[in-house]
Amino acid sequence: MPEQVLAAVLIPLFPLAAFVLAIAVSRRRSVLSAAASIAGIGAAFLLSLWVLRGQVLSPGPLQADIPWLAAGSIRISMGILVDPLSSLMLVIITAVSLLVQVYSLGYMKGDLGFGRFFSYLSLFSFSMLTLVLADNFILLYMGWELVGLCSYLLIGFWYQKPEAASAAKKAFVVNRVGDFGFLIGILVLSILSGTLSYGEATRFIAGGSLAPGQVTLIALLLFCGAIGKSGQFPLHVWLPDAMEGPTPVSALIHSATMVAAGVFMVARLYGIFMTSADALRVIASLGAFTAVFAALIALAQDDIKRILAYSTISQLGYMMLALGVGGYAAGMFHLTTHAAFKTLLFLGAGSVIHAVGTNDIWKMGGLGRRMPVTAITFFIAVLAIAGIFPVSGFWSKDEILQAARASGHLELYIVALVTVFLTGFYMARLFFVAFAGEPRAESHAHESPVVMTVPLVILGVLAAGLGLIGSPLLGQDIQRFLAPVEEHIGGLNIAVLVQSSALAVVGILAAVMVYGLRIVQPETLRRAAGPVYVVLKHKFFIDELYMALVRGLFFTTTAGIAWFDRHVVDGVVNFVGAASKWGGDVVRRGVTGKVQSYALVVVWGLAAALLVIFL
Amino acid sequence: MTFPLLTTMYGLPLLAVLVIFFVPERRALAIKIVSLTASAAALGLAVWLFFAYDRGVGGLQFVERVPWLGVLGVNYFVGANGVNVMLLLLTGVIITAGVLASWDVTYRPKEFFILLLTLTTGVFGVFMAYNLFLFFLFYEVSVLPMYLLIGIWGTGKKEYAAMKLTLYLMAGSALILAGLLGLYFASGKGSFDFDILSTAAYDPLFQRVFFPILFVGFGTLAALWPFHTWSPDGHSSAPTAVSMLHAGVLMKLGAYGCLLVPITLLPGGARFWLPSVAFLSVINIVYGSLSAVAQRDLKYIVAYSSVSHMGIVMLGLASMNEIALNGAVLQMFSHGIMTGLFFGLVGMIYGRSHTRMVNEQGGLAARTPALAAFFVLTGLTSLGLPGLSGFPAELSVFLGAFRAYPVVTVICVTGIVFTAFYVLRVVQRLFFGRQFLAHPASAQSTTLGFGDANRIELTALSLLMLFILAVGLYPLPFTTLIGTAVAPIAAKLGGM
Amino acid sequence: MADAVLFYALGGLLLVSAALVVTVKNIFHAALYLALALFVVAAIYVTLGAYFLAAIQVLVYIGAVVVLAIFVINLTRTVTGAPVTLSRRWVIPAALVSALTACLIAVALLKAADSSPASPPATADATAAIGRGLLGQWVLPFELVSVLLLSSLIASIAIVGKDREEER
Amino acid sequence: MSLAPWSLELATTTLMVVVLVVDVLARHGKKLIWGCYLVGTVALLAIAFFSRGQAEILGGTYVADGLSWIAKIIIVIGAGLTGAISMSALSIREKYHGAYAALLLAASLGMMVLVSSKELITLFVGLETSSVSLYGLAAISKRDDLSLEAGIKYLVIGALSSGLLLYGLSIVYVSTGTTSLDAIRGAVSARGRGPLLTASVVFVLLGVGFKLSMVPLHVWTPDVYQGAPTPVSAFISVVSKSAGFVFALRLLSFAFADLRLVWEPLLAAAAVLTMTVGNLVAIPQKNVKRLLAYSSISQAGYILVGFVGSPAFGASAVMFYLLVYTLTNVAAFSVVIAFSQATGSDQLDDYAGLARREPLLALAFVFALLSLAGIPPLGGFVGKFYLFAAAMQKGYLWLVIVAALNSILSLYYYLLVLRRMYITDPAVPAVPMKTAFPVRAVLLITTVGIFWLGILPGPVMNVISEISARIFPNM
Amino acid sequence: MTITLTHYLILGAALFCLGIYGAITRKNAIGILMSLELVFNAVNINLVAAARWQPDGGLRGQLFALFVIAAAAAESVLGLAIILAIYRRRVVVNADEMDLMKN
Repeated sequence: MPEQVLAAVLIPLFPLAAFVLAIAVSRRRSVLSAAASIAGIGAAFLLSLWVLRGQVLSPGPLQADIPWLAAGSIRISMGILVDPLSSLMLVIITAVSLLVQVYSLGYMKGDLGFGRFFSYLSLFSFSMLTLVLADNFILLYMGWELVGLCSYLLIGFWYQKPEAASAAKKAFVVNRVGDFGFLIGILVLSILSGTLSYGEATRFIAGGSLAPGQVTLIALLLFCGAIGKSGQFPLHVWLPDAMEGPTPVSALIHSATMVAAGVFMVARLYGIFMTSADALRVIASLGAFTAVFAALIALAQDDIKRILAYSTISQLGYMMLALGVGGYAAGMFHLTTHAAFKTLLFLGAGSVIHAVGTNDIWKMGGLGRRMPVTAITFFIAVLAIAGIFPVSGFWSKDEILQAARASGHLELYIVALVTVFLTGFYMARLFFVAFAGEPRAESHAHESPVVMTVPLVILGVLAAGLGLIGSPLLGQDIQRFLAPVEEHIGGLNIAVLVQSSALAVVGILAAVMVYGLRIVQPETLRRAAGPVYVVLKHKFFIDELYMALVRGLFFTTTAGIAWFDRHVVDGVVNFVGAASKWGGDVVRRGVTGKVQSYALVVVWGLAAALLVIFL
Repeated sequence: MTFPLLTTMYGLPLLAVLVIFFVPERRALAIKIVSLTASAAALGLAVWLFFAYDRGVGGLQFVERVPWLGVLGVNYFVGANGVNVMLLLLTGVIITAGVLASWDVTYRPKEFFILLLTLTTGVFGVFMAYNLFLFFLFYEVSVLPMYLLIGIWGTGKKEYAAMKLTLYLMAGSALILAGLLGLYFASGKGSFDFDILSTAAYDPLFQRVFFPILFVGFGTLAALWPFHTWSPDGHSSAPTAVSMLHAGVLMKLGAYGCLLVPITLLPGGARFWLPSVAFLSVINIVYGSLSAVAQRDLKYIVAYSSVSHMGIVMLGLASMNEIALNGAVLQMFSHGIMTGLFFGLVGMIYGRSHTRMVNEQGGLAARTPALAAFFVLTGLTSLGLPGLSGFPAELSVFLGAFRAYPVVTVICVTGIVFTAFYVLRVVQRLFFGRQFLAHPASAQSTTLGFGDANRIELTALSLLMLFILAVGLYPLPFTTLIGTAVAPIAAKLGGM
Repeated sequence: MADAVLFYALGGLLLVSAALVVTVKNIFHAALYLALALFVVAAIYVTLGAYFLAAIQVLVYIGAVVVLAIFVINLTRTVTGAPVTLSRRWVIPAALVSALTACLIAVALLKAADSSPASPPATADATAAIGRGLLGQWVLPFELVSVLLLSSLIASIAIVGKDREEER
Repeated sequence: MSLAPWSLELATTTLMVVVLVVDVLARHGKKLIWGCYLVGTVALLAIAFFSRGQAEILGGTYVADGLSWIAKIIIVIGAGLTGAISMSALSIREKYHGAYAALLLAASLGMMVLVSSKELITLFVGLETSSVSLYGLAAISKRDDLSLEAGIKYLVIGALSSGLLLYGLSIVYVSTGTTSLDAIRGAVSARGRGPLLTASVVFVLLGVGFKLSMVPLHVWTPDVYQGAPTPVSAFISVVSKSAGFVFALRLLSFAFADLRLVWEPLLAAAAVLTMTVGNLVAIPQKNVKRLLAYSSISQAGYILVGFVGSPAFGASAVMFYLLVYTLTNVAAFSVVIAFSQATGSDQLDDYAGLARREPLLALAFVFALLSLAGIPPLGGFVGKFYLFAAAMQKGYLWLVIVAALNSILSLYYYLLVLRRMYITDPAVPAVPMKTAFPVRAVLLITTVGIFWLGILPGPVMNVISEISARIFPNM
Repeated sequence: MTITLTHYLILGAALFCLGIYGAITRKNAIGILMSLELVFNAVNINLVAAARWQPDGGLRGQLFALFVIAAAAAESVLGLAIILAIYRRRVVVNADEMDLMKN
């Protein structure tokens, strides 16, 4: 086994070991839990870097597996696949995890579930690393489900908060809906192609062995999983609610890593998706729609974490759009930069919440002066997400826009541009409302401790500079690394660049006018928007619609079935019992105790028997 | 003569019954220790069997065959193939955990443990008998003690439930009896030995007539829709250990019977009827999980979830190929352990809060973190989370079933969504959120005044969880073992 | 021809008296009609050449059974005085079912009538043969009948015998 | 070793005389009478056991064959066990114990003749001897209105069924001109099924049905079981029924073998009715003896199921079941006797909490009831399996299913008894009861027997199936 | 017109059915017993008549009839004894009042 593979196997095992240790001591020595967890992820991070280095030096898939389940003709192995894509993901995940865990030392300090928190984080790291390393659908699905579990556990971390418990359940169940399609997709694929390994399946499908309709079906079913996990419309509803979890969790799981798993999955199976133009079109359209849809909702939200959540949904839509229009490398590039700046945003938000104890941006204000590190890093992140030259988001977003443009789907490109504008607007709104202006009198906000600010700074640097690895000015290394054979790697398209930058700047300026300089009062704007504001504020009433469906349709159905079971199916059973008793009673009453009646019965029996015989 | 391993396995609980018979009732601890020793020893034998079974050779091993009733062609014939090994292991685990979970039985402990171990004897026997007469004998022995176990130590409308369960299952066994006799005479071999019967060539019409008789007979015990309604009532009224044993092992006994007798012996009938069974199993899975959603009583929820999960077993059986059969057997094992855990946990919760209604208590996790953790893990097993035993089992079933019945399987997979829904809803209501406990009588709620699982409870739970993790993390030894037994069946069915 | 006249006469008388036994209201009268019916049966035995049987019939039935019945009727007089001794409740079903049975038996008999031999063989008095049979092949039932009668007696005595203690 | 075919009958008669003489000489000395009786029945059992063989006497009218051997063993066992439970439990005056014992022996004697005879007249006299003695036994508790009423009902229905049987036999005689079963068998197979023989089958079937408690001849059963002294009920339910079945085997399966097409469907129908009526009416019963009566009606139904099976297989199944049933029902009635002796009650509701009060007695009852329900590993299970197998061999799938479902119905009311004993709390403070030694001994013997026939019935089965193979060769 | 065996058998059948009718409709228990005697006599008519038509002189039929008479007598005696005992205790002779046990 090459050393790289061995290292890759060890990468998820370190956090797993850390998890076991951490959960074991979580109640008595929670500090030890945290230490184990950070040590585990740190080791994994170093190994990941080493593996990435190996891949950079000599790219090429490396594999290893052990048999895991054998039933009939099905042989399922636990196998890993190390290639540029997975090695990049390893580094992203371990890096973000490490930073978030360090940050959590400060953020979660004093919490009763301190040890438990870290053990869950370790479990998450293990699951996520497994997911990206998998070389077959089953292991992918396992990692997929396990990260879902961790998400569930961490959203519901403060389980005594009813909202948290409810949000955790919602997240899991909504994801399950997507996974339903995902699993069916795997089943269909395994039956049609006879394999569960990526490599074989991709070769099989790319080889044209299946009818186009079949490929599209498989691709779309698999995509269902991504819809759920990456919060694409219409299964995006869980992600904003997931913000009930501790903020580091939101940063790690619900922005940078887990929710990107859907994007990763599509990228990982790009060989399959590429075979079906129809599927790609669906992905692109849905991605674009989600991007603008979530951005619109974000305009009207007041909860800092929810705004960020919708922005995450929007950005994930972006990535999907990229993949859908053939921008494989662009999508992954954006995933990478997004991991950096979105984590930064969340950690920054966490820092703010930690300081002011509320999520409502209108209750903040003027924090810039009280929390300079947080404010500055946050501002970098805002620039990044808005796509302002030269921070990271600018480069990756540009790549996506170029890919959309190049694909010929003009409508998608326009939607993407609109999103750029909206993004600039709502992010600026967030920043200016929270950090600018006068501090609230009653606020005693202060800068967070060092363990929290150091990760902020590191992430700030990354958010600012990470884009350079994909910049067309500097050779687009990451694109070449990920997709060495891809024909089109967009160069510098000035037109696109100008259009998007202009829109982003306009968006930000518009927000500054309203929320920063108060040239137009926010209240006025709100009133002007009227019903539009109401719709946006209520997130297009999607949650209400789902609740109505669940209450009206689902619960009615289940209650109906339960009734049917009790009264019809079981009713028949009880009826048989009652009928026996009743029959016994009837015959019993016929037994009069008078010997003449007995004789009569006998003789009737005689007559009946004779009658039967002679007729 | 070699050591009669299998006879010893069911002989141990039987011996314990005889010993307990002579122990005075007031020495409850002695009774419990005897029971625990016997069941743990049986478990030990089962584990040993698991490792000693030669997977390379396959087939029936550890065979004991002694002439018994020559006139009827009945031999004392026990043996174990891969499936038996799994199910014997399951039985050993569940009964050991069950005895531990019954440690707090103080009302008439002597009779309780006598009946419990009698039941165990029967279950062990069924899983090793290879003469159909012997099989049927053990089958009935394992059903009947349930009546008193539920009737005396149960809760709620226990007498109704006990009677319904017993009669319903016995009605199933009436069909089985008719079916077995039919096989005996139709084979023309004059023997009830399974291996001899399986060499007979049965007339196609005979197969079509007798397959449903036998399948429904056994299917009743496996809660095949619409013959499942004994299960919610029975389980909800039964004492903890009995629910564990019943849902954990006895329902498997029905599924095992379906596999052993109608499917293996009447492949022609199987090919004709199993598509209909697949249809019923859809109902089991979806209808079961939807019914579970509407329940408020924890035990009803678990019982309906069992109905749903047994549907997966049935789907696997109905798919006629090795993958699905393998998955079905693995699911039997997995569901057995899982539902044992579920009922054990419900019993422990009930023992503390004295209510099983989901809406009458909440936030228990703060007081009982260990119970909560086990409950969550068990729930996750039930919704098929990877890493836990439910996943490889359900996956194999779905992989296999999809080849046979794609549309049906797609509908069945929706069950995983509904299962997630009700399991997590229960977890949420019961363990999360604000702590409270409503007393139905006084309509007042108080804070919780009880503690977490004690050491004995933890032992029972951990024992079960160990197997859930073992199967979930590394199913290969299990599936290989099962494969040795189901491959010939699949070949006989000519499945894909 | 004379046979026929005799048969119809005796048969008619038998049926009439039997009908009276089962329908007459007074139980005492019924007993008397029973005696008459049994006597007619004995006469029929005679016409069939079963002289020994006829004698036994008269001795045992009329001489013992009917007498005993009349005796018991007298002993239970206080109640039997009541005239209505037929149970109306069962008359119609009983009549129906008896008639039905009779018809069905008759059907069977008439169906089989063709195969029955027309005229009987020459008669020989079977009395001696009966005696030989009772002490030969049928000695076991003959002996057993004594046990039968004995147990009937033992039981009757045990049941009707008066207990002294009881009377005291 | 093989004794003369009449030795058992002679010995029984002798014992009866001895009992009567002791009764007279010892001035109704109860203990002495029962001492003689029990010692005597043990001797009878030895004689019965050793008179296995194949012999014919009296011109083939009387035989000793396997069927009669088994039947006689059952009869003697039944008589012995009944005697044992009678001696302490009988509620009649001491001075009638002699008559009672003599009647028991006379009834047994009659049945012995019944099962051995191959000739209608002998058969009939044997039948009447047993019947009349049983009528007397049923009514013997003369200070009890119920006993007397049971006696008269038993007698009236018995006489009526005798009339039916005799009428059938007279038609047989009319059409075949003979009374020997062998000759009848020959004549039937030569002549085929004419209308007369067909009609006679109906009458004979009903006449036989009286002893079996077959519907519609079951009408007497509940009242007689309830009213008669309990040991007598036990005796009637097991010994008389067993003899009746052997009688039916001889008459139907053997003599009327070629009329099988006529009686088999009738019997199958009767089996269904018998089981179902018995079980249905047993459900609402409140009196334990009445419950057992209806249960024994349904048991007859199960035996009839085996009866319709192929002759050899069916006969061995019937014989085996009768053996089991004898032990089982004696056990059940012994519990009833023990209970009513201690509490004076036969009401089921009074059995509440028996398991707490007298665990062993309750356990014995459980075993008996479960054996009746056909639950393994008790004898009833093997027996019922055997019976149903016999029917199945003939392809009576529907009948087997109906019968098996009927067992479920029966399980219902047996479980209701269990419920009272084990689940319901006693209404009165649970005082331990005193059970007489003989009853306890009988319970022990029968319970051991029930288990023995359930777990190791092999040898018994082998003997029985050999016997029936010889009596019904190549059938 | 010759009298055949069938004539006697018809006569027997008629008597049999009359007896049955009586057994059901008679209220008095003694009456029921008397009706049953008619049944036995019907049987005997069959037997004796059949014996008359047998080529072997009909020994068996007559013997059978003889034993039937004996048995009938024994039954009657016992039946009357029981009726008398019931009468003594309860002053009841009507069979339909002897229904202490029912259902």
